[in-house]
Amino acid sequence: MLDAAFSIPLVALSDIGRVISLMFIGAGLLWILIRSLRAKEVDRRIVFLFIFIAVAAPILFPITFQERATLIVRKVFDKVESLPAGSKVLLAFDFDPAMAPEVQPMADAISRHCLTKGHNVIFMTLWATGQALLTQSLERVVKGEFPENRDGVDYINLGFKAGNENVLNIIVTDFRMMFPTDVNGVPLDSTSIFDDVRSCKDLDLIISIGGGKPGVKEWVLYVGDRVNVPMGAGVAAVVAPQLYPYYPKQLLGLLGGVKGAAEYESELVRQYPHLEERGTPGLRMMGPQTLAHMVIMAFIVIGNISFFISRRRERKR
Amino acid sequence: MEHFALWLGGFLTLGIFSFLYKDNPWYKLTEAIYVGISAGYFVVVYFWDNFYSKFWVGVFPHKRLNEAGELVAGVEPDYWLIIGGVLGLLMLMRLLPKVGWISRWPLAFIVGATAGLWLINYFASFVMVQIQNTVTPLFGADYNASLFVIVGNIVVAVGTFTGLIYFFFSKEHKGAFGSAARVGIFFLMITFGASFGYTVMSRMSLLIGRIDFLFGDWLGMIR
Amino acid sequence: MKRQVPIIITFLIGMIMIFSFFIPPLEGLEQTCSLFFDVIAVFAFFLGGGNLMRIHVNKLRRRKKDWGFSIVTLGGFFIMLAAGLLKIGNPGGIAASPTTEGSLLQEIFTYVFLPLQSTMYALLAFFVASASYRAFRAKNREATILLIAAFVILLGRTPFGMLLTGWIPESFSVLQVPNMAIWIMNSPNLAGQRAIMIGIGLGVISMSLRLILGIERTYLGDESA
Amino acid sequence: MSSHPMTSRPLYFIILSFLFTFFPSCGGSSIALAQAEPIDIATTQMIPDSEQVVVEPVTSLIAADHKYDDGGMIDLSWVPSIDDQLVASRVIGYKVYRIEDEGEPEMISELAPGSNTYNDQSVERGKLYSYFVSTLSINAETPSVRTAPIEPQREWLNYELLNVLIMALVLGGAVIYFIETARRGKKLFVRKIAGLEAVDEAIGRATEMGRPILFIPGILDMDDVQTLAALTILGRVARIIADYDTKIFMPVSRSLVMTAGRETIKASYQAAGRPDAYSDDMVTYITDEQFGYVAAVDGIMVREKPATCFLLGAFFAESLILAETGNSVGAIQIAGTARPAQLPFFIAACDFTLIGEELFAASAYLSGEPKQMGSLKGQDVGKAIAMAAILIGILTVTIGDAWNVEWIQNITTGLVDVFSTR
Repeated sequence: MLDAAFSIPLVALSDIGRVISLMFIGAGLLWILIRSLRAKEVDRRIVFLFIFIAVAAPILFPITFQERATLIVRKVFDKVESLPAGSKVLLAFDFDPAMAPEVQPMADAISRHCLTKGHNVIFMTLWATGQALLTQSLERVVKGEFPENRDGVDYINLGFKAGNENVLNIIVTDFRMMFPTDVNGVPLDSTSIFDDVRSCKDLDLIISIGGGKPGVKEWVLYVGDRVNVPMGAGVAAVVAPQLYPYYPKQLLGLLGGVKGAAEYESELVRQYPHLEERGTPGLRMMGPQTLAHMVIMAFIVIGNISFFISRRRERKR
Repeated sequence: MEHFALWLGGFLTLGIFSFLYKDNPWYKLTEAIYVGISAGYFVVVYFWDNFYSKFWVGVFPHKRLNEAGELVAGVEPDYWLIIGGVLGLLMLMRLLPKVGWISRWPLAFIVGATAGLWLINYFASFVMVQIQNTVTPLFGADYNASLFVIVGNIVVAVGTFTGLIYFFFSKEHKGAFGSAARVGIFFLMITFGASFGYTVMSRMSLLIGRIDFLFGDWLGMIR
Repeated sequence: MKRQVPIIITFLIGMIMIFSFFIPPLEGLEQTCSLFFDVIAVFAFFLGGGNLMRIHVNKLRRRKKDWGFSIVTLGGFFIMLAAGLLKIGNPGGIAASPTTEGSLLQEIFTYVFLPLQSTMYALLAFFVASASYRAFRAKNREATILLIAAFVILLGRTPFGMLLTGWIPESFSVLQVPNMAIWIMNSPNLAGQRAIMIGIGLGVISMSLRLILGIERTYLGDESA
Repeated sequence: MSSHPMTSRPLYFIILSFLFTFFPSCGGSSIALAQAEPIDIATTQMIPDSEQVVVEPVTSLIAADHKYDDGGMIDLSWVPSIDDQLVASRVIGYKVYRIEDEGEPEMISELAPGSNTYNDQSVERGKLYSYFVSTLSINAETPSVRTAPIEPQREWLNYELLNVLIMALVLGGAVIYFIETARRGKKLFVRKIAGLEAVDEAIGRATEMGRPILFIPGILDMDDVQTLAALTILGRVARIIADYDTKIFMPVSRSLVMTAGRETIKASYQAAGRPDAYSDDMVTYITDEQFGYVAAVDGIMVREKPATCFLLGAFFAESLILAETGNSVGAIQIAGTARPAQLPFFIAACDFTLIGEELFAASAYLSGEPKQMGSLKGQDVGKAIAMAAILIGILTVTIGDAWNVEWIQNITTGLVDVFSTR
């Protein structure tokens, strides 16, 4: 039963290393299961070994699991997917380097998705430390993968503005008052992307990615609640539980932690298989996480089986 | 140097991991290194941060050096700090067996300050705030909560209430009271199970980081 | 004198700290006290550091088991002391912060201390696994509940959760495992946390009062308690 | 307050001004209203630009002493300029100026459009301050009128926290009342706490096996209550250990805890009549660093193989590392902490766990003295109050919302006020 879990076409087995390590884990678990059917306890060092392999194998031979997006994530994906080409999407990069490993994969995946669909994307950040990360994503995803897209026409980078929620308070009615120019000093009036965008009201979708303050909560309170523009969000895993109450009314969907990023990536890759080679860091990080979780769950099941068997034997005596 | 640092890092990392198999000289060596340098590091940091920057510079501010290494004057000395210094010296009296008992005075000071401070802070933020937070309408503020939210609200209310019953010391857990306390324990157990499950993922990330170091940075096995 | 003075000190300081919460002119008292504490702690460090040295020197002198490792510990300790107190290799000289980038202290910190620290921390991943294997067993009703809650959350954080329950229609999406995990975190978990926190608050009040009123005095070395 | 013409001002202004003219110390604070004094200062110079955008000034500027502080804050509030609008606003922000003791105006803050309050936290008692706020357009600055000078006031009691004080006194009173009742000889019932019932057995087991007992008081210093709780428990435990003549070993990560731990164990041995059996080596300092300490304690556990481990106090991520290692050497483990995040790990890996409140109650429970037990009963009064408040609060807020009954809503408001902390 347990090794069956690993032979479901969950995994794209293409590499011998993967096959061997997965077979090792599967066969090992089976062996332990048989042993525990004879009511033998597993030495903790064997548990340690399994965890080590479960984490190391997917790192050495990248294993990605096919995630299926939960509703809360798919809502965001479907929104981006259903908007007509040329829609105006605002992406806020409200995070710092400490949070980046968790949320930057989301930001990249969403940017990639928007540009693939031909949306016009407006990038900005409320975090001084987010500026560098925004530039990073811009160089890598926007300029690197979509060289044909033109700055000011297909996308624009407004950069960082100090003032936290006050910035939101203003752009909700007028972008140009807070951002007379984009990050390069080009006046907004001279960019075609801002031709018919005066305030946040004129956007088609706002996605806030962050995990601190100012962040998603501020975007909801100062912008989302005041204008009738759908809002999506991506946050670090620890913050996610505090934001669930906003879903589905104030937030149309929410991506939480590496798992949220991985779910979005998987949905994206399923829709646009050619994007897979562009990198799926969320899915890649989920590999070891998932395998380790599965090993732990397998051990919990095995532990309980051996517990029940030994208890039954005791009763028989 | 870079190369040496990587190999040192690998050596120490494996030294700690070897403990998982069993205690061994390699682990003992890494442990000895770790204890020695970490204790030394903290002495140094405490000395400069607490003794020098807070105490010495506070009492003798003219001794302060600025970034450029010049003496800066003009800050008022804080003579209150001397009380702290005296208490600290009393602590050292332990080294003299005859008057060692006097070291209880600074201990008494610390215990009094800690007890008083935390008494009121825990009361305000652990008791008052939590009670206040629990008082929310069961059917949502604007009366349009979904069924699941309502169930959730009721669960929070019942769980907090029965959880408190579990902690009652002066009543035996018998009869209806006992059943309520049992419900309380169930809630506590859900809490513990859920928090445990929730943390597993972040703990795995730490290991992923170390294995990334071992196979990637150190051995260069990851592209 | 030996017995009464410490109890009086505890009582007075404790009472002052409690009431300073309500008296604005005393609002800085908390910081002052923690400053005092820091200073006392530095002096106490002579006792702690002294103890560390004494133990290892004794081990060395008496050639106790594993005495060789004591040399390593003492060596590491003194190297750090020298590096930090004399600020060896500090690009900013003696006036700079001891932890300046490039100083010997900081180099050792980065290349020796940090790998050790993060590896020790990473051991948790293994222990989380062995603890869940051992502890999550349906021994009785409480343990079963613990097991189920943990299992749902674990399942909710893997693709497995969605795979098993993804067929449940949208209108009942709450029954899908990942959503159930969210619900558990937000409702019963919150209730348990609150009950624990209120209990802790009350426990601290009662214990602190026992200390301040001198009913609890074992820590003072008062043998009559 | 000055007697400037106020006819053009709203009625409440006049009333307020009168109030503060005749009762300047009313409510322990004073309010300075903006005076209609024209001011000309260097900062208001207009840029000689043909297309200068002149905006209206802010109105109704009020500077008031911040209530219930030590006299270190002044609160400003105003009505924003009428040109400060959500759409097509000509206002790009505000500047707050302060004049100290009739000196030169000094710009203290720049604020975004839409702002209408500011807290000046850099004032001192004994000085007079007056303020004005100027409205900024793209190329001009329009100052408001100046407030009358105001001096920040110190208050001796924070009335906003009066409810906290009263509740604290009620709870503290309950604890003391039951301590006194118990002291006078009234028998008070306290239920069994499993983790503490096991202490005797755990120590006895170590004695039988001839192996030591390990006591870990958490990794925080004496300035944390959990460490204090651990030490009070240590006092009781060490007393039993001394009676049994078993070995106790206590590695610590803080020098002060080492000192306090030695005092505690020594006293317990003296109380047991065995001062000669005590040695300072029972308590050793290792290192202040969290994981360095853990590395060493793990080593101690596998080498000394303690029969019993006490893990009581403040623990962080190391909780599980210690508990699992202790378990692997076959020790009976009694753990306890008030950190909710670490409790699950202790529950999973230890034999007995003192959950939160039980940690603080433990030493009273172990002492068996009536007066200590009385304090536990006092705690229960607090729990009863909390439960009643939660029950009444949820019922009234739900019913009050549902049927919009005003008096029920008032109960809710009152209840929430009683438990508010600011």
